[in-house]
Amino acid sequence: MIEVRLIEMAFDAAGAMRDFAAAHPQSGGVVSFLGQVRVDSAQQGADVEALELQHYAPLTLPGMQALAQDVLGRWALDGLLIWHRVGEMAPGDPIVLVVAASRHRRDAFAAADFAMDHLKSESWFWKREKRGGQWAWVEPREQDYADLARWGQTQA
Amino acid sequence: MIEVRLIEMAFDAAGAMRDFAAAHPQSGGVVSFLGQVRVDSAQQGADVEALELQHYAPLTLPGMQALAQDVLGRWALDGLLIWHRVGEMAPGDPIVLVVAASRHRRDAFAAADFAMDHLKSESWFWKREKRGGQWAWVEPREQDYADLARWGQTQA
Amino acid sequence: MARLVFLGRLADLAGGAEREVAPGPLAAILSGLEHDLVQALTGARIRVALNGALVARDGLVLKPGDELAFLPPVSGG
Amino acid sequence: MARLVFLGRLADLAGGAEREVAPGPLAAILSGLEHDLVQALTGARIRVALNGALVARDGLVLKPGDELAFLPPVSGG
Repeated sequence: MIEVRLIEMAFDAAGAMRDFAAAHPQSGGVVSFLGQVRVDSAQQGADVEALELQHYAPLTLPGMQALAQDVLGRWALDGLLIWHRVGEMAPGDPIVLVVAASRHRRDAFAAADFAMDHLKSESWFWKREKRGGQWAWVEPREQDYADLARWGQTQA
Repeated sequence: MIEVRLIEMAFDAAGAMRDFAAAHPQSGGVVSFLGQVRVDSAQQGADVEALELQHYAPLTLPGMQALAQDVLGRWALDGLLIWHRVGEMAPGDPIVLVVAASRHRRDAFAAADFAMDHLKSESWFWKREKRGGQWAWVEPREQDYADLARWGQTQA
Repeated sequence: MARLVFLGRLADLAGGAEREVAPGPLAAILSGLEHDLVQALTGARIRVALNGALVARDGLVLKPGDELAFLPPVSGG
Repeated sequence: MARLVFLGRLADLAGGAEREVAPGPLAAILSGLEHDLVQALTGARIRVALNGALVARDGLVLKPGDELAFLPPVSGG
Protein backbone atom coordinates (compact mmCIF):
# COMPACT_ATOMS: atom_id res chain seq x y z
CA MET A 1 0.00 0.00 0.00
CA ILE A 2 1.37 3.39 -0.99
CA GLU A 3 -0.10 6.51 0.52
CA VAL A 4 1.35 9.87 -0.56
CA ARG A 5 -0.34 13.08 0.47
CA LEU A 6 0.15 16.83 0.54
CA ILE A 7 -1.77 18.14 3.53
CA GLU A 8 -3.04 21.64 4.12
CA MET A 9 -3.99 21.30 7.81
CA ALA A 10 -2.38 20.02 10.99
CA PHE A 11 -2.56 16.21 11.04
CA ASP A 12 -2.41 13.42 13.60
CA ALA A 13 0.89 11.67 12.98
CA ALA A 14 0.46 9.07 15.73
CA GLY A 15 -3.02 8.19 14.50
CA ALA A 16 -1.69 7.77 10.97
CA MET A 17 1.06 5.50 12.24
CA ARG A 18 -1.45 3.42 14.21
CA ASP A 19 -3.71 2.95 11.18
CA PHE A 20 -0.79 2.13 8.94
CA ALA A 21 0.66 -0.49 11.30
CA ALA A 22 -2.77 -2.08 11.73
CA ALA A 23 -3.21 -2.20 7.95
CA HIS A 24 0.01 -4.23 7.62
CA PRO A 25 -0.30 -7.19 10.00
CA GLN A 26 2.14 -9.17 7.86
CA SER A 27 4.87 -6.62 8.55
CA GLY A 28 7.10 -7.42 11.48
CA GLY A 29 8.69 -3.99 11.42
CA VAL A 30 7.24 -0.50 11.03
CA VAL A 31 9.68 2.42 10.95
CA SER A 32 8.43 5.97 11.08
CA PHE A 33 10.00 9.37 10.86
CA LEU A 34 8.12 12.37 12.20
CA GLY A 35 9.48 15.85 11.51
CA GLN A 36 7.98 18.59 13.63
CA VAL A 37 8.39 22.36 13.77
CA ARG A 38 11.06 23.24 16.32
CA VAL A 39 10.57 26.29 18.44
CA ASP A 40 14.27 27.08 18.29
CA SER A 41 15.83 27.40 14.88
CA ALA A 42 19.19 26.13 13.65
CA GLN A 43 19.84 29.73 12.67
CA GLN A 44 20.79 32.23 15.32
CA GLY A 45 18.34 34.70 16.72
CA ALA A 46 14.85 34.81 18.05
CA ASP A 47 12.60 31.78 18.39
CA VAL A 48 10.56 30.66 15.43
CA GLU A 49 6.97 31.87 15.66
CA ALA A 50 5.73 30.18 12.52
CA LEU A 51 6.96 28.20 9.56
CA GLU A 52 5.49 28.18 6.08
CA LEU A 53 6.04 25.61 3.39
CA GLN A 54 5.20 26.57 -0.16
CA HIS A 55 4.81 24.03 -2.93
CA TYR A 56 4.15 24.09 -6.67
CA ALA A 57 1.21 21.85 -7.41
CA PRO A 58 2.26 20.64 -10.88
CA LEU A 59 5.58 19.35 -9.52
CA THR A 60 5.45 18.70 -5.78
CA LEU A 61 2.97 15.85 -5.35
CA PRO A 62 4.00 14.10 -8.60
CA GLY A 63 7.61 14.30 -7.38
CA MET A 64 6.67 12.72 -4.05
CA GLN A 65 4.79 9.94 -5.85
CA ALA A 66 7.82 9.26 -8.04
CA LEU A 67 10.01 9.13 -4.92
CA ALA A 68 7.65 6.59 -3.35
CA GLN A 69 7.90 4.38 -6.45
CA ASP A 70 11.68 4.69 -6.38
CA VAL A 71 11.75 3.61 -2.73
CA LEU A 72 9.49 0.62 -3.43
CA GLY A 73 11.83 -0.46 -6.20
CA ARG A 74 14.82 -0.46 -3.86
CA TRP A 75 13.52 -2.27 -0.77
CA ALA A 76 11.07 -5.06 -0.07
CA LEU A 77 8.28 -3.09 1.58
CA ASP A 78 4.72 -4.05 2.39
CA GLY A 79 3.71 -0.41 2.55
CA LEU A 80 4.98 3.15 2.43
CA LEU A 81 3.32 6.33 3.66
CA ILE A 82 4.60 9.83 2.88
CA TRP A 83 2.60 12.75 4.22
CA HIS A 84 3.89 16.30 3.95
CA ARG A 85 2.39 19.51 5.24
CA VAL A 86 2.19 22.70 3.22
CA GLY A 87 1.02 26.12 4.38
CA GLU A 88 1.64 27.82 7.68
CA MET A 89 2.56 25.82 10.77
CA ALA A 90 3.17 26.57 14.43
CA PRO A 91 5.96 25.17 16.64
CA GLY A 92 5.15 21.58 17.53
CA ASP A 93 3.10 20.95 14.41
CA PRO A 94 4.02 17.90 12.34
CA ILE A 95 5.70 18.75 9.03
CA VAL A 96 6.40 15.38 7.52
CA LEU A 97 5.60 11.77 8.33
CA VAL A 98 7.20 8.82 6.59
CA VAL A 99 6.21 5.29 7.58
CA ALA A 100 7.67 2.15 6.03
CA ALA A 101 6.34 -1.33 6.81
CA SER A 102 8.29 -4.42 5.94
CA ARG A 103 8.74 -8.03 6.88
CA HIS A 104 12.31 -7.40 8.07
CA ARG A 105 13.34 -4.26 9.85
CA ARG A 106 16.45 -3.42 7.80
CA ASP A 107 14.30 -2.70 4.75
CA ALA A 108 11.98 -0.40 6.66
CA PHE A 109 14.83 1.53 8.27
CA ALA A 110 16.68 2.05 5.00
CA ALA A 111 13.53 2.99 3.10
CA ALA A 112 12.43 5.63 5.62
CA ASP A 113 15.95 7.06 5.84
CA PHE A 114 16.31 7.25 2.05
CA ALA A 115 12.85 8.79 1.63
CA MET A 116 13.62 11.50 4.18
CA ASP A 117 16.97 12.40 2.62
CA HIS A 118 15.32 12.80 -0.76
CA LEU A 119 12.30 14.68 0.57
CA LYS A 120 14.57 17.17 2.30
CA SER A 121 16.90 17.91 -0.58
CA GLU A 122 15.02 17.12 -3.77
CA SER A 123 11.32 17.68 -3.22
CA TRP A 124 9.70 20.87 -4.42
CA PHE A 125 9.16 22.76 -1.19
CA TRP A 126 10.25 26.23 -0.19
CA LYS A 127 10.38 27.12 3.47
CA ARG A 128 10.26 30.38 5.30
CA GLU A 129 10.32 31.15 9.02
CA LYS A 130 8.83 33.96 11.00
CA ARG A 131 10.94 35.41 13.81
CA GLY A 132 10.31 38.63 15.63
CA GLY A 133 7.36 39.20 13.33
CA GLN A 134 9.51 39.00 10.18
CA TRP A 135 9.34 36.28 7.54
CA ALA A 136 12.60 35.07 5.99
CA TRP A 137 13.20 32.34 3.40
CA VAL A 138 15.35 29.44 4.50
CA GLU A 139 18.32 28.58 2.32
CA PRO A 140 19.10 24.95 1.50
CA ARG A 141 21.32 23.23 4.07
CA GLU A 142 24.64 21.81 2.92
CA GLN A 143 24.00 18.94 5.34
CA ASP A 144 21.00 17.92 3.26
CA TYR A 145 23.16 17.57 0.15
CA ALA A 146 25.69 15.57 2.15
CA ASP A 147 22.91 13.28 3.41
CA LEU A 148 21.74 12.72 -0.14
CA ALA A 149 25.24 11.90 -1.34
CA ARG A 150 25.28 8.88 0.99
CA TRP A 151 22.97 7.11 -1.45
CA GLY A 152 25.39 7.54 -4.36
CA GLN A 153 23.28 10.03 -6.23
CA THR A 154 23.66 13.66 -7.12
CA GLN A 155 20.88 16.17 -6.95
CA ALA A 156 18.56 15.92 -9.94
CA MET B 1 14.45 11.82 28.77
CA ILE B 2 15.06 8.09 28.92
CA GLU B 3 12.16 5.73 29.29
CA VAL B 4 12.90 1.99 29.43
CA ARG B 5 10.14 -0.47 30.30
CA LEU B 6 9.36 -4.14 30.36
CA ILE B 7 5.62 -4.47 29.78
CA GLU B 8 3.35 -7.36 30.73
CA MET B 9 0.23 -6.29 28.80
CA ALA B 10 -0.60 -5.14 25.27
CA PHE B 11 0.35 -1.47 24.91
CA ASP B 12 -0.59 1.46 22.68
CA ALA B 13 2.50 2.10 20.55
CA ALA B 14 1.01 5.03 18.63
CA GLY B 15 -0.12 6.73 21.83
CA ALA B 16 3.35 6.31 23.30
CA MET B 17 4.89 7.83 20.19
CA ARG B 18 2.49 10.76 20.34
CA ASP B 19 3.29 11.49 23.99
CA PHE B 20 7.00 11.16 23.39
CA ALA B 21 7.01 13.52 20.40
CA ALA B 22 4.95 16.06 22.33
CA ALA B 23 7.37 15.84 25.26
CA HIS B 24 10.27 16.81 22.96
CA PRO B 25 9.23 20.01 21.15
CA GLN B 26 12.87 20.93 20.65
CA SER B 27 13.42 17.79 18.56
CA GLY B 28 13.01 18.28 14.84
CA GLY B 29 13.10 14.56 14.19
CA VAL B 30 11.46 11.62 15.92
CA VAL B 31 12.25 8.14 14.60
CA SER B 32 10.32 5.13 15.84
CA PHE B 33 10.52 1.41 15.31
CA LEU B 34 7.51 -0.73 16.07
CA GLY B 35 7.86 -4.49 16.00
CA GLN B 36 4.62 -6.42 15.94
CA VAL B 37 3.70 -10.10 16.01
CA ARG B 38 3.38 -11.37 12.45
CA VAL B 39 0.68 -13.86 11.67
CA ASP B 40 2.95 -15.71 9.27
CA SER B 41 6.28 -16.89 10.56
CA ALA B 42 9.67 -16.82 8.89
CA GLN B 43 9.70 -20.54 9.54
CA GLN B 44 7.71 -22.85 7.32
CA GLY B 45 4.46 -24.31 8.39
CA ALA B 46 1.21 -23.23 9.96
CA ASP B 47 0.40 -19.67 10.94
CA VAL B 48 1.53 -18.38 14.31
CA GLU B 49 -1.29 -18.49 16.85
CA ALA B 50 0.62 -16.94 19.70
CA LEU B 51 4.09 -15.77 20.64
CA GLU B 52 5.62 -15.78 24.08
CA LEU B 53 8.62 -13.84 25.26
CA GLN B 54 10.31 -14.96 28.42
CA HIS B 55 12.75 -12.77 30.32
CA TYR B 56 14.98 -13.14 33.36
CA ALA B 57 14.27 -10.26 35.72
CA PRO B 58 17.75 -9.88 37.23
CA LEU B 59 19.27 -9.38 33.77
CA THR B 60 16.73 -8.25 31.21
CA LEU B 61 15.63 -4.77 32.33
CA PRO B 62 19.10 -3.80 33.63
CA GLY B 63 20.50 -4.85 30.25
CA MET B 64 17.98 -2.67 28.42
CA GLN B 65 18.84 0.27 30.66
CA ALA B 66 22.54 -0.21 29.96
CA LEU B 67 21.77 -0.31 26.24
CA ALA B 68 19.87 2.97 26.50
CA GLN B 69 22.86 4.60 28.21
CA ASP B 70 25.16 3.26 25.53
CA VAL B 71 22.93 4.71 22.80
CA LEU B 72 22.81 8.10 24.52
CA GLY B 73 26.59 8.15 24.66
CA ARG B 74 26.86 7.57 20.93
CA TRP B 75 24.37 10.04 19.47
CA ALA B 76 23.08 13.49 20.36
CA LEU B 77 19.56 12.62 21.44
CA ASP B 78 16.95 14.64 23.28
CA GLY B 79 15.15 11.48 24.32
CA LEU B 80 15.04 7.73 23.95
CA LEU B 81 12.20 5.32 24.67
CA ILE B 82 12.57 1.53 24.74
CA TRP B 83 9.48 -0.50 25.57
CA HIS B 84 9.51 -4.29 25.28
CA ARG B 85 6.72 -6.76 25.83
CA VAL B 86 7.08 -9.98 27.75
CA GLY B 87 4.53 -12.74 28.19
CA GLU B 88 2.09 -14.13 25.66
CA MET B 89 1.07 -12.11 22.63
CA ALA B 90 -1.34 -12.54 19.75
CA PRO B 91 -0.70 -11.73 16.08
CA GLY B 92 -0.82 -7.96 15.58
CA ASP B 93 0.25 -7.18 19.13
CA PRO B 94 3.18 -4.78 19.55
CA ILE B 95 6.37 -6.49 20.77
CA VAL B 96 8.86 -3.68 20.91
CA LEU B 97 8.79 0.08 20.47
CA VAL B 98 11.92 2.22 20.18
CA VAL B 99 11.57 5.98 19.76
CA ALA B 100 14.51 8.36 19.42
CA ALA B 101 14.09 12.14 19.38
CA SER B 102 16.86 14.43 18.23
CA ARG B 103 17.51 17.84 16.81
CA HIS B 104 18.80 16.38 13.55
CA ARG B 105 17.30 13.31 11.98
CA ARG B 106 20.52 11.37 11.30
CA ASP B 107 21.09 10.92 15.03
CA ALA B 108 17.57 9.63 15.61
CA PHE B 109 17.73 7.16 12.71
CA ALA B 110 21.09 5.76 13.75
CA ALA B 111 20.13 5.52 17.41
CA ALA B 112 16.88 3.63 16.75
CA ASP B 113 18.59 1.31 14.29
CA PHE B 114 21.45 0.55 16.70
CA ALA B 115 19.08 0.02 19.61
CA MET B 116 17.00 -2.47 17.63
CA ASP B 117 20.00 -4.47 16.44
CA HIS B 118 21.21 -4.78 20.02
CA LEU B 119 17.78 -5.55 21.45
CA LYS B 120 17.32 -8.35 18.95
CA SER B 121 20.64 -10.07 19.38
CA GLU B 122 21.92 -9.18 22.83
CA SER B 123 18.97 -8.61 25.12
CA TRP B 124 17.85 -11.34 27.50
CA PHE B 125 14.68 -12.59 25.85
CA TRP B 126 13.69 -16.07 24.81
CA LYS B 127 10.91 -16.49 22.29
CA ARG B 128 8.59 -19.32 21.50
CA GLU B 129 5.79 -19.59 18.99
CA LYS B 130 2.60 -21.60 19.02
CA ARG B 131 1.57 -23.21 15.75
CA GLY B 132 -1.05 -25.87 15.32
CA GLY B 133 -1.48 -25.87 19.08
CA GLN B 134 2.19 -26.68 19.69
CA TRP B 135 4.72 -24.38 21.33
CA ALA B 136 8.27 -24.34 19.94
CA TRP B 137 11.27 -22.27 20.98
CA VAL B 138 12.70 -19.97 18.32
CA GLU B 139 16.41 -20.27 17.62
CA PRO B 140 18.54 -17.14 17.21
CA ARG B 141 18.64 -15.82 13.67
CA GLU B 142 22.00 -15.58 11.92
CA GLN B 143 20.72 -12.36 10.36
CA ASP B 144 20.55 -10.78 13.80
CA TYR B 145 24.23 -11.47 14.39
CA ALA B 146 25.03 -10.03 10.97
CA ASP B 147 23.02 -6.89 11.77
CA LEU B 148 24.93 -6.49 15.01
CA ALA B 149 28.27 -6.85 13.27
CA ARG B 150 27.51 -3.70 11.25
CA TRP B 151 28.26 -1.67 14.38
CA GLY B 152 31.75 -3.13 14.75
CA GLN B 153 30.98 -5.16 17.85
CA THR B 154 30.83 -8.81 18.67
CA GLN B 155 28.21 -10.40 20.82
CA ALA B 156 28.90 -9.83 24.50
CA MET C 1 -1.75 35.76 -22.36
CA ALA C 2 0.85 33.53 -20.73
CA ARG C 3 1.72 33.31 -17.05
CA LEU C 4 4.91 33.48 -15.06
CA VAL C 5 4.91 31.81 -11.62
CA PHE C 6 7.44 32.75 -8.94
CA LEU C 7 8.25 30.37 -6.11
CA GLY C 8 9.85 31.06 -2.75
CA ARG C 9 11.85 34.27 -2.43
CA LEU C 10 11.27 35.04 -6.11
CA ALA C 11 7.65 35.86 -5.32
CA ASP C 12 8.82 38.47 -2.80
CA LEU C 13 11.04 40.06 -5.42
CA ALA C 14 8.27 40.00 -8.01
CA GLY C 15 5.74 41.43 -5.59
CA GLY C 16 3.41 38.48 -6.18
CA ALA C 17 3.28 34.77 -6.94
CA GLU C 18 2.19 35.16 -10.55
CA ARG C 19 2.30 37.64 -13.38
CA GLU C 20 0.43 37.71 -16.69
CA VAL C 21 2.65 38.43 -19.68
CA ALA C 22 2.25 38.59 -23.44
CA PRO C 23 3.23 35.31 -25.14
CA GLY C 24 6.49 35.23 -27.04
CA PRO C 25 10.15 34.37 -26.63
CA LEU C 26 11.28 34.19 -23.02
CA ALA C 27 14.14 36.59 -23.74
CA ALA C 28 11.66 39.22 -24.92
CA ILE C 29 9.40 38.66 -21.91
CA LEU C 30 12.31 39.04 -19.48
CA SER C 31 13.40 42.26 -21.14
CA GLY C 32 10.11 43.78 -20.05
CA LEU C 33 10.60 42.98 -16.33
CA GLU C 34 12.37 44.91 -13.59
CA HIS C 35 16.15 44.62 -13.71
CA ASP C 36 16.65 43.08 -10.25
CA LEU C 37 13.89 40.54 -10.84
CA VAL C 38 15.47 39.50 -14.16
CA GLN C 39 18.81 39.07 -12.42
CA ALA C 40 17.20 36.78 -9.83
CA LEU C 41 15.20 34.78 -12.40
CA THR C 42 18.28 34.10 -14.55
CA GLY C 43 20.51 32.99 -11.68
CA ALA C 44 22.44 29.76 -12.17
CA ARG C 45 20.49 27.89 -9.47
CA ILE C 46 17.03 28.86 -10.75
CA ARG C 47 15.29 26.11 -12.71
CA VAL C 48 12.22 26.52 -14.88
CA ALA C 49 9.15 24.37 -15.50
CA LEU C 50 6.88 24.86 -18.51
CA ASN C 51 3.33 23.67 -17.82
CA GLY C 52 4.54 21.49 -14.99
CA ALA C 53 7.56 19.92 -16.70
CA LEU C 54 11.16 20.91 -16.07
CA VAL C 55 12.71 22.35 -19.23
CA ALA C 56 15.87 24.09 -20.40
CA ARG C 57 15.30 27.80 -20.77
CA ASP C 58 17.37 28.37 -23.89
CA GLY C 59 15.17 29.34 -26.82
CA LEU C 60 11.91 29.01 -24.86
CA VAL C 61 8.86 30.59 -26.48
CA LEU C 62 5.65 30.94 -24.46
CA LYS C 63 2.39 30.29 -26.26
CA PRO C 64 -0.96 31.69 -25.11
CA GLY C 65 -2.05 29.82 -21.95
CA ASP C 66 1.44 28.58 -21.13
CA GLU C 67 2.61 28.67 -17.51
CA LEU C 68 6.33 29.12 -16.84
CA ALA C 69 7.43 28.61 -13.23
CA PHE C 70 10.74 29.86 -11.80
CA LEU C 71 12.03 27.52 -9.08
CA PRO C 72 14.77 28.54 -6.67
CA PRO C 73 16.71 25.86 -4.74
CA VAL C 74 14.38 23.88 -2.53
CA SER C 75 14.51 23.96 1.27
CA GLY C 76 12.01 21.32 2.23
CA GLY C 77 10.82 19.44 5.26
CA MET D 1 19.02 -24.67 49.76
CA ALA D 2 20.17 -23.06 46.53
CA ARG D 3 18.14 -22.61 43.38
CA LEU D 4 18.75 -23.39 39.70
CA VAL D 5 16.77 -21.36 37.16
CA PHE D 6 16.25 -22.63 33.61
CA LEU D 7 15.43 -20.22 30.81
CA GLY D 8 13.87 -20.88 27.43
CA ARG D 9 14.01 -24.45 26.15
CA LEU D 10 16.05 -25.51 29.20
CA ALA D 11 12.90 -25.17 31.33
CA ASP D 12 11.12 -27.65 29.08
CA LEU D 13 13.99 -30.12 29.47
CA ALA D 14 14.06 -29.64 33.24
CA GLY D 15 10.30 -29.96 33.53
CA GLY D 16 10.04 -26.58 35.23
CA ALA D 17 11.56 -23.14 35.43
CA GLU D 18 13.31 -23.66 38.77
CA ARG D 19 14.69 -26.43 40.91
CA GLU D 20 15.82 -26.40 44.55
CA VAL D 21 19.17 -28.08 45.09
CA ALA D 22 21.53 -28.61 47.98
CA PRO D 23 24.31 -26.01 48.11
CA GLY D 24 27.80 -27.06 47.07
CA PRO D 25 30.10 -27.23 44.09
CA LEU D 26 28.29 -26.90 40.75
CA ALA D 27 29.95 -30.07 39.52
CA ALA D 28 28.45 -32.03 42.39
CA ILE D 29 25.03 -30.47 41.86
CA LEU D 30 25.07 -31.32 38.16
CA SER D 31 26.03 -34.91 38.88
CA GLY D 32 22.69 -35.29 40.63
CA LEU D 33 20.61 -34.20 37.63
CA GLU D 34 19.24 -36.17 34.70
CA HIS D 35 21.82 -36.97 32.07
CA ASP D 36 20.12 -35.21 29.15
CA LEU D 37 19.51 -32.09 31.22
CA VAL D 38 23.17 -31.97 32.26
CA GLN D 39 24.20 -32.26 28.63
CA ALA D 40 21.99 -29.30 27.72
CA LEU D 41 23.11 -27.17 30.70
CA THR D 42 26.79 -27.65 29.91
CA GLY D 43 26.51 -26.85 26.19
CA ALA D 44 29.03 -24.35 24.82
CA ARG D 45 26.39 -21.72 24.13
CA ILE D 46 24.80 -21.83 27.58
CA ARG D 47 25.87 -18.97 29.84
CA VAL D 48 25.30 -18.79 33.58
CA ALA D 49 24.40 -15.97 35.95
CA LEU D 50 24.93 -16.17 39.70
CA ASN D 51 22.50 -13.98 41.66
CA GLY D 52 21.90 -11.85 38.57
CA ALA D 53 25.49 -11.42 37.40
CA LEU D 54 27.09 -13.30 34.52
CA VAL D 55 29.91 -15.52 35.75
CA ALA D 56 32.29 -18.19 34.54
CA ARG D 57 31.11 -21.61 35.61
CA ASP D 58 34.50 -23.15 36.34
CA GLY D 59 34.90 -23.84 40.04
CA LEU D 60 31.51 -22.38 40.98
CA VAL D 61 30.26 -23.23 44.45
CA LEU D 62 26.67 -22.41 45.37
CA LYS D 63 26.02 -21.11 48.88
CA PRO D 64 22.66 -21.35 50.62
CA GLY D 65 20.24 -18.87 49.01
CA ASP D 66 22.24 -18.54 45.81
CA GLU D 67 20.38 -18.49 42.50
CA LEU D 68 22.18 -19.85 39.44
CA ALA D 69 20.47 -19.21 36.09
CA PHE D 70 21.21 -21.15 32.91
CA LEU D 71 20.79 -18.92 29.85
CA PRO D 72 20.54 -20.37 26.33
CA PRO D 73 21.19 -18.12 23.32
CA VAL D 74 18.67 -15.28 23.22
CA SER D 75 16.04 -14.92 20.50
CA GLY D 76 14.53 -11.57 21.27
CA GLY D 77 12.10 -9.07 19.82
